[in-house]
Amino acid sequence: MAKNFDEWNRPLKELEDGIDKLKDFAKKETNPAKKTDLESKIDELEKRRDNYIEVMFQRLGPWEKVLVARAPKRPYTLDYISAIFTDFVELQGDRRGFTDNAIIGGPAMLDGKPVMVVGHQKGRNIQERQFRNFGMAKPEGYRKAIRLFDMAERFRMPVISFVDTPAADPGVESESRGISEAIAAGMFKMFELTVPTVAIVIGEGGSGGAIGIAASNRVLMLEHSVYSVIPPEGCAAILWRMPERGADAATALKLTAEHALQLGIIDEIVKEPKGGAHRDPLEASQIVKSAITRHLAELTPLAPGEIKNERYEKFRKMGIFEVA
Amino acid sequence: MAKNFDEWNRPLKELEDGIDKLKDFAKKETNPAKKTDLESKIDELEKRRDNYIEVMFQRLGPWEKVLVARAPKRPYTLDYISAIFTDFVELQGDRRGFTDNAIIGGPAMLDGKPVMVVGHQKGRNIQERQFRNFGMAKPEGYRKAIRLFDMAERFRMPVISFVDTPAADPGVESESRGISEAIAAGMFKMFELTVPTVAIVIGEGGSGGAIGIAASNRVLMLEHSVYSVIPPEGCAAILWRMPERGADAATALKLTAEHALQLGIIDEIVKEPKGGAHRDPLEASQIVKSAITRHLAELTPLAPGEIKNERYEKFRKMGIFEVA
Amino acid sequence: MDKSQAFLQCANCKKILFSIEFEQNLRVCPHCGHHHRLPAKLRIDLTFDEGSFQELDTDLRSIDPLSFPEYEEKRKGAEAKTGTFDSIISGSARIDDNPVSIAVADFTFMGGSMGSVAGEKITRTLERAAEHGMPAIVFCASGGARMQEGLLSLMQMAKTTAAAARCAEVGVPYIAVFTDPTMAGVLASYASIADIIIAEPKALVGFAGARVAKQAGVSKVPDDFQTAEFVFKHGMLDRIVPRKEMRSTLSTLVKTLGGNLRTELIKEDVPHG
Amino acid sequence: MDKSQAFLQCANCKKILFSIEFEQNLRVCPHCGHHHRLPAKLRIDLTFDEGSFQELDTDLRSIDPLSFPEYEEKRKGAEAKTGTFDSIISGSARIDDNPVSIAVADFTFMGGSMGSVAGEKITRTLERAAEHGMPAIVFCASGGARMQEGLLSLMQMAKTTAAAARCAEVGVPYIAVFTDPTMAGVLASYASIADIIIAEPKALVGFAGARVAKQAGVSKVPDDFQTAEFVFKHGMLDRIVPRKEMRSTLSTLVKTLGGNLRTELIKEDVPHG
Ligand SMILES: [Zn+2]
Ligand SMILES: [Zn+2]
Repeated sequence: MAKNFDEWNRPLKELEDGIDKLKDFAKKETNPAKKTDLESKIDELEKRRDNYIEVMFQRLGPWEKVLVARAPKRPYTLDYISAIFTDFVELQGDRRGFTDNAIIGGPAMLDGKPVMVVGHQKGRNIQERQFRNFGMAKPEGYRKAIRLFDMAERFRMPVISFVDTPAADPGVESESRGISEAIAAGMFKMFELTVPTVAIVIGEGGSGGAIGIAASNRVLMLEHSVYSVIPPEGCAAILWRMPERGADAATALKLTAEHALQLGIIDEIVKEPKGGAHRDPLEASQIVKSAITRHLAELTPLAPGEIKNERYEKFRKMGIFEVA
Repeated sequence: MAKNFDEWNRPLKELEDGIDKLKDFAKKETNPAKKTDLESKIDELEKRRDNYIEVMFQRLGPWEKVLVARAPKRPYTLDYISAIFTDFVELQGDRRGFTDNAIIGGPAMLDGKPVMVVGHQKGRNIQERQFRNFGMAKPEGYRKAIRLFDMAERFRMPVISFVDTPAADPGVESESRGISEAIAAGMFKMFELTVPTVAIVIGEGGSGGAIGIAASNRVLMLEHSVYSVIPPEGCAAILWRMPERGADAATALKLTAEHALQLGIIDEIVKEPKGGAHRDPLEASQIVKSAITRHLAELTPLAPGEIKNERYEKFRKMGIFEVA
Repeated sequence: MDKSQAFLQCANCKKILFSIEFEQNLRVCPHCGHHHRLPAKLRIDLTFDEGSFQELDTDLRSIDPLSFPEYEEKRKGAEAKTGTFDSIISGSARIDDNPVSIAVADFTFMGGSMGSVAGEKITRTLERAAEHGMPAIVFCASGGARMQEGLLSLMQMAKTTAAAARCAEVGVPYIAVFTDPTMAGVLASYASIADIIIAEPKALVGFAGARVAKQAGVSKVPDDFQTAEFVFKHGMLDRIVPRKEMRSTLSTLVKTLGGNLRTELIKEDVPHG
Repeated sequence: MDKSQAFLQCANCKKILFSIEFEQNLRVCPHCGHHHRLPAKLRIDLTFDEGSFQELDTDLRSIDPLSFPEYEEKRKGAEAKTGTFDSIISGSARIDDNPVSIAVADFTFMGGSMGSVAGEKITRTLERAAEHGMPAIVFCASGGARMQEGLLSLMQMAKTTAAAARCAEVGVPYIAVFTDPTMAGVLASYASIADIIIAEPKALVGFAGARVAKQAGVSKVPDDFQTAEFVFKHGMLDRIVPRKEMRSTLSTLVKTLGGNLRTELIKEDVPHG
């Protein structure tokens, strides 16, 4: 089992590097016959690549989904925001003494209509990752989100949440400022809202850290994202005391979009471009945008009280048990 | 000018110590004639004492009011709570990472009816004073109060505030957690309430630190309490760069209950027992209780919206200016 | 601890205790004050008016929707050991004559973990409170969400929180009591958004379990980390209440905070015994 | 700084600046980026649509209700110096065509202190916003409450906060901009409870003025204490926005947050020019 995306993706990467090299040769080649030869070789390799991607992504296993969901080039919240909305102004601060950079948000326009956007934000390089605390929000992140939810309610703006976190921050600072309360209060506030709310899991939907901003009227998942009650490594550590058995835990946890849909947890699986969102972030954004606007269009005509009730009833039904 | 209450009170204290000594002698005295003699001496001194108190308290100057308001034996919030209410349960915590001991509060019963009580709390000895931060609340104090205000609104309980603080805490910690925001948010929340609110200044009504829990439908002041936009010493420091000219500043600031009533800031002056509340805390509590219940009785029949509007209109009128 | 024995040993201070004395002291060690865990039924007996408890939701049974490894066996084992069907007992009771909607967690049932059934019982407890205008009291004791039910467990966090929001909306007080331990997915949902939060002394209270935290690289922690005392100092609790004062504290709070309910909201069809 | 001179010196970096360049750069030092204070009228010109400002509340005059030592003289001096009657200019304007209710503080008038008149103008600004469904924008610059008006000044904190609560109640956005300095009674009232709070770089922002804090025994403070940057780090600001981006930032926020107002709430009798 591959440990991370890059390891898992290596064969494809090597194939593509090969194609790039041949293209370089072809560009420089002056002999027409050799050039044609190279070009047909490139064609063939590109077909092989497409085929490889086709096969590779046709039935990703749960652990492979985890790897793809964590892919370093996968589009993050700010990528979607810049592609989907206009007039985004990031707002900050919990107004209680702290700031957080793992949850971001602010008002924006979606096709000319005001919305409030909130989401986890990961970093791409080492400095960014540290700045974003690897997408693990502290209490102040959820408290900032709550402030934005309040504003959304006050100014009648729908709320769009982008979910992408391994988990909430588990450190001493977070415990001492009440990370549990912050997550619970995030959900609590979301259930009080009378404006439409739509959440989409774009990468990792990590446990309480995710649901704290995702108790929405509609919850969508990107095709290759994952949503889980516990990170697979943590589950493996508890179950078998072997964090390295994350792949087995991923299978047991049923953390894929297909499972979430079957279990009645999410409303829709949003297809990704061929080979995953990271291969075409702009196309991915357009698909995400159209899914969001479609769900908003369904919710917007409802009265405020109905919007709130619809959300309650949706979550009220969750759970599977027998009545003796 | 006396610097503090004990210095100002010394002549009275000496007189009373003398009376106590004579009483001791009288108790031990076996000779009936001498005993009678001592007793008449005591009588005379007690008359002198009563007369002294009468004169002393007939027209306390502003600075004397400051001294009395700060008297170490003056009843504090918890003294009033234990005398006026039953079933008080102190609630704590701002639910954001911090606790405060300079503002206390919780639900209680007032003549069998539920109320929410909030107030500043000072300490009487050095440990207590430090524990209570000299009655100077940090942001978490106001945030706890806001939590209690929220509960009062939710459970339809009138709010009673006891005001007794030199000022809000001005330290680095308080600045870094947003003491200004906390005070503003306290007032903001009070203006949102639709339950009756009554505040009473029992000692020092110190500036923003006071108004943060005193934006109430009715604001009362004990006869010898003070209420000021800035501590007199701070005012003197700014005006004359001489903090020791607090007495002059006290005069200039017009911080007595009489002035507050004249300026339309408060609704009623609550009389204190002869010689000040500290001479008879239980009687003081009974007077305070009857004032509170009287005002609550006026407010309780109003509809929630009226209660809120009445409060708005009351504060809306405050301010004195000319229209050209 | 086996009640049939005349003596037992305190797990905290290791001193030998007289069983009868220990029971009379509500299972609080008379030497060190350690609050030993209580079975749910005993907790109910000690807290609410005698004979007032009426259990509800007794027909709910967990199943194994994910076919999760060993879940069936573990749950069957817990059922056999505890004689109950899940980690929450719910119903109605009275405290000094005031009706309350209650739920009490049993840590001995799979670490008090919250799956679909526990979440449903908490939700119904809070919904009954909201509907009938009775204050809700929930005794928490849990390691967190039940990972064997995967996302379904995670969603119980949202569902129970939504029910708590209903209580708030209709003005019904909701009191949570944190007993040892109150952790993770339970702490991060219905437990932490109660109006009033009380803890028993020294109860373990925290978000990240030791193994998960270690996995995430958390190392040096304060001595009192994740104790009720730590959490109180950090503003997350209203009070730490010793067991012998718990009943009277809850009763007073029900009386004051629920004081305006009794005359206005309570309906005739309150489901209590 | 005297505009009539061709050159002037930056108070911060001491470098010599070309007056025309300095003005074109919105009085931000081209060398060190220091944001020099702006007179209220110039601020309005730089921020809102040309010619759109209509001043209101011009007939309010402070008096001396406490007969406070030297208040009359100080106020008369400030009037003579500034040519205005108090520390706040209020009215209506447009920003990229969207109507807004605005107030702008002038620090040169008695340190921007808030007495009865300033409090009344802020209150009317927020009330007009609430009544007519226009976003409110308030530029703050103040040392705090005006102690020469005693308790009347303290009550302006409550009054202005009440008006802000009205905006929140009817769903009208309220944006505060902290310019150098925003302190004490102003910070602890209407300034801090705006929906959106923006500051200019390096603006002094704090509760306790240096002399008051010293009097209270506060000594060692961090290097950036009470700067916009300190306050931002501590979660009290949404953004620090350089002067040249202020107009566009405010305009975008008015457009998004006020987006649903324009169609629903705005009435015909909006008092703008
Ligand atoms: Zn023991
Ligand atoms: Zn410069």
